[in-house]
Amino acid sequence: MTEARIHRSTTSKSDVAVQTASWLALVALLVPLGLIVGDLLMRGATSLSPQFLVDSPSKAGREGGIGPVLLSTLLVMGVCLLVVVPLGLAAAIGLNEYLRRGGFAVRTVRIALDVLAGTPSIALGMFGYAFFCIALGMGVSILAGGLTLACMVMPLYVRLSEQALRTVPDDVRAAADALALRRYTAILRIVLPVAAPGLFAATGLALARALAETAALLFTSGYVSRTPGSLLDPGRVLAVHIFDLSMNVPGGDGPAYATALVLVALLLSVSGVPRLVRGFTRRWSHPV
Amino acid sequence: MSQIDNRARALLPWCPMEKTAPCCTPRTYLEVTDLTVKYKNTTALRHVSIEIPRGCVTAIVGPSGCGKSTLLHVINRMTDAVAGCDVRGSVRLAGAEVLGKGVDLRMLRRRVGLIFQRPNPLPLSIAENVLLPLRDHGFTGREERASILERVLHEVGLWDEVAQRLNAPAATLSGGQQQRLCIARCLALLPEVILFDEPCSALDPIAAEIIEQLICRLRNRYTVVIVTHNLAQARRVADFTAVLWNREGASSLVEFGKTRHIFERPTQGLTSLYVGGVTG
Amino acid sequence: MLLAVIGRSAAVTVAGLVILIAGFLLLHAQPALREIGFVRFFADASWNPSPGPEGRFDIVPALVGSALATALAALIAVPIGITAALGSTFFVHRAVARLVDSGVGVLAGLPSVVIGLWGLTALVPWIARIRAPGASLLAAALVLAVMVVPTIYVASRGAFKSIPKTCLDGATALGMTRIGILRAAVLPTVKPALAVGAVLAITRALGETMAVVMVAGNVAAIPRSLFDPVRTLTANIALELPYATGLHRSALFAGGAGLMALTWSLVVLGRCISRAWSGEHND
Amino acid sequence: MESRSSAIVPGARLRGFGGVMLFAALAACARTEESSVAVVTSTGAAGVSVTGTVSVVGSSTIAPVLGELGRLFEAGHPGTRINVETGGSTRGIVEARSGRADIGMVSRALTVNEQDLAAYLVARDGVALILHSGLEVQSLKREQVIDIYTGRIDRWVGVGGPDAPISVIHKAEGRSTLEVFLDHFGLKPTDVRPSVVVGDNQQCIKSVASIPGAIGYVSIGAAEFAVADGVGIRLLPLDGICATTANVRAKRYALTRELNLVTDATVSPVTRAFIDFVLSSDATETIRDLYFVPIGD
Repeated sequence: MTEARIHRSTTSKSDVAVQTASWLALVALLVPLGLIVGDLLMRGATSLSPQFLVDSPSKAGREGGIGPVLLSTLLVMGVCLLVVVPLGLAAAIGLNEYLRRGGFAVRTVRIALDVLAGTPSIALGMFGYAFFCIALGMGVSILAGGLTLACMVMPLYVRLSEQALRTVPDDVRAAADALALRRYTAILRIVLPVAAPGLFAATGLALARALAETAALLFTSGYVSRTPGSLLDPGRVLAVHIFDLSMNVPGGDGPAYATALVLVALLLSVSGVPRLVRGFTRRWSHPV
Repeated sequence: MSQIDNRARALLPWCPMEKTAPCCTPRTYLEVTDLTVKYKNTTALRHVSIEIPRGCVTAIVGPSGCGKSTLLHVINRMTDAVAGCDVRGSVRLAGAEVLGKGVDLRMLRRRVGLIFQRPNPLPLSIAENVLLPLRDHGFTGREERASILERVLHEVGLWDEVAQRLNAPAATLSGGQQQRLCIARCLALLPEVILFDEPCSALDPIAAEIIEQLICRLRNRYTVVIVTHNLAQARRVADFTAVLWNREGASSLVEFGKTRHIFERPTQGLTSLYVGGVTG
Repeated sequence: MLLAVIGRSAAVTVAGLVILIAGFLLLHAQPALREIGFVRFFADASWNPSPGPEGRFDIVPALVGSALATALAALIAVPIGITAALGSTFFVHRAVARLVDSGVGVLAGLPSVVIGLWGLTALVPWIARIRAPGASLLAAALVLAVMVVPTIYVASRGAFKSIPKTCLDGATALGMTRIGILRAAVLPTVKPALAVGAVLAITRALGETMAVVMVAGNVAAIPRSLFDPVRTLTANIALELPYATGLHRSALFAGGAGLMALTWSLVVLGRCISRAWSGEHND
Repeated sequence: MESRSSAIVPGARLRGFGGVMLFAALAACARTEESSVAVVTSTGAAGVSVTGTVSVVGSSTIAPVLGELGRLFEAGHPGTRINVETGGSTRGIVEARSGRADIGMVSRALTVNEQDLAAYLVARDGVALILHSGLEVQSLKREQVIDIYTGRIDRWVGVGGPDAPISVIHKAEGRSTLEVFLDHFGLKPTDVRPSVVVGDNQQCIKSVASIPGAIGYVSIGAAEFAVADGVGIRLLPLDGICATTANVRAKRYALTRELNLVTDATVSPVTRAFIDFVLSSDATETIRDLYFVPIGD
């Protein structure tokens, strides 16, 4: 990463203009962030308490907490990860280790993943409703929601996992090749352990993406804010709860902000934890 | 009689050169015939033929970019993994064709080990670097593996240095130690031929000397091919030397023969210029 | 061997999802396409998709709504994102640049529903002070701009960072002004990357649902001013699908399929730009 | 993932199968505890022992009532679960007919084409015009409402109010409240010129409460509930009759509708038991608490 600054060599009017424009743009970029985060902290923190995390919502969410919503969220995410991680990892391994690089299959799958990544989440929600809820008979349920989310985060997870697999240095691969190790020995014992921190991070980011999603779940895992009794019950996730409170519940803004604060904290921690793991495992990785 | 000069002999007094019958009456073990290697747009090697004798150390020298490494990589088919690499001609190992379609690559690579320029231990512990390949190749006995581990580490002179920390990551070893570990894990698979691809060029002089001595100790028991751009090294360790040169956009063999002949009485003008340090 | 089979079939399965998704959307859109017909989606007088003979299925207001909101958002976000990236790469102190980078990271990570919540509770009331009710095209565009500006910033920052120092040094050695250096040494190289970033951002804006549905007012009519409400293609689905049945629902699926086709062509466009770019670089 | 593999069977009815996870068992325990307390207080249907899940889909107006009644029913009948989803009256009809839902909720009278379903009248409700509470407008004539909703009057000063713009809150297509409202005022869907389009009653109430100068129309039950909760809206009289549950009960208020439950021909025992409970006198109090008018009144 060669990063170069342009040093002030001459001062012309146009230079001043460019620099002013840059500063203005930076401010314009950070102001909404400041406003949103400020609102989030100020309005969210006032309604937040430990009790809020465990109580059931009452009066449509104006009072009580988000206990069942948290549980539903965890279950939907669990279903999502249970599908995404094995399938996505297998796909990444297939793309990176088995299919011929730059071959027709790899190119086709890449295009398909790009297209899938570009699909609006509401369209995926429609698909999930049509396919999982109706065609497969799961109904509006946590299972259907989790599977829909899995479709949504799959391209992201596959791409990040591929990147993680590619961090395995070429000379380590060459060593495995020269020793004529079986492909699966090389992958299971050498490639995956080296890529593990990256795979962790990929999981964290995929989870963050799934946690943030609302539109794909509106029609698939539903609005019901009760404690789900099984994976085939509907369940309301945090993001949908925020949507419902802010749109449909007079006086629901406070709890909506509190829920948003919880959601953002969760997001930051799932995308931050893998970074810590990576720090711990660095000393084991191959010096590159 | 000796293929190395006196200065080198003084440096490596334990080289069992004098007693080596095979080099006096060398039998060809690895036979490269009319080998042409093309990458997408370029020709790396053109019509190269060399007969590499059994139990000897054969050096391949030449200026950089003359296809020395390519030649090595063809021998144990590492070029298979390179997209757009087209290999023609024949490489025979103990009379059997290596380049054919039905060749068992696993068996070939076990019989023909390859040591890389940069030490590349697997990102595992020191012991696992030897044990994992053994397990993968079907050495099922735990005791057997342990004894092989100890034997090969002794053989590369690493045992005393690492016996106390066999479970430490291989990455914690020094560069020279890592390279010896790579050689050890290669020896563990009982190869017949060992290919060295500039094994010392990434190491400091002391570590390089240890590796050189090690290569000398491998003579007779293994057929060794070493690619090097270091002429003095070739002169010190090799029984035979091949000179490759890039001419008209592709490399070909200039001269091949006993090291002494190559360095003292080359038949080709280009060779004498190269070994004399005039060109290259 | 087993791993090879699993890996390959997983890759194919994942790719197959695209066909499955397109297939199911089209399957459910089919009754509408058959009974309403393609033309009426553009020729009907309004969007009043009640089942029965009185149904009107004019998708044009939603298309226009999506296009306007997206275009306005891009108009706001693209200059800000690119200029900010330019600033933090070349002009401001490294510490400031790092601060901005992490700030943008947080902004990019905010769920759309949270940005929508802020839009609904802070932005819309502000706009309502200028003109009631506040839920409007302007609110939708602003919220979308906030959502996609990180995409543009990150893409542009990457592009600017990849400019080799030698390139700039050469220009600086000539004693050029900053703007001259930017024009001569920077812009030509990064243009395609900036374009890809913008296309990516537009794709995202076009597909965004929650933030828009919360602030746009959702009236299915072509807006005459920034302060008029709009309904986007995505909002149309989010608002009506839960209650829709029969032909109405099928029409929504047709809208969803159309939306998907639009975004997919944008994805392909982005690929083409980056392919043309990398092709140029190889020569 | 047992439940997934079984879910691959197309069209299989799977509700109630999913209790494979540990948490499910835990949740069930928790509910049983709750209910063991509640059984004492719950009256009626005691001797009947039914288990299973009832899925209820449809009108968002009825959903809060059935949600509450579902909780009561579950408390009295351990091993049952009532899942209430909103989706509008029409979807209530469609899903009940197709068997995807056990019970459909329909907040209007059934049409001629819907007579194949068995309907159970649960309660009555009215539709009221609501205003932002800060607006100094006491009543609107029928013509004024029509003018406002068709955009001929766009400032409150036109109907004797302050000089402020009118924000017309309208509902999205497919809502039966919309149909009832338009029907009463003789409007066609295409005539309406809204400022904001919303989803259901709750969203309408919230929008009217948060936009000064807003007018909307919602279920009287939902509106009275909101007013009692301190939400900033005001119900407008219609044709001189105050929009109150009392006037709906007394059949004085004109803009009323039926709240129905519908089922197809096959009704499971647990569904039957739940419908019986909803129609029983045990449910009346709950219905009244939520500002709807039970049939008995």
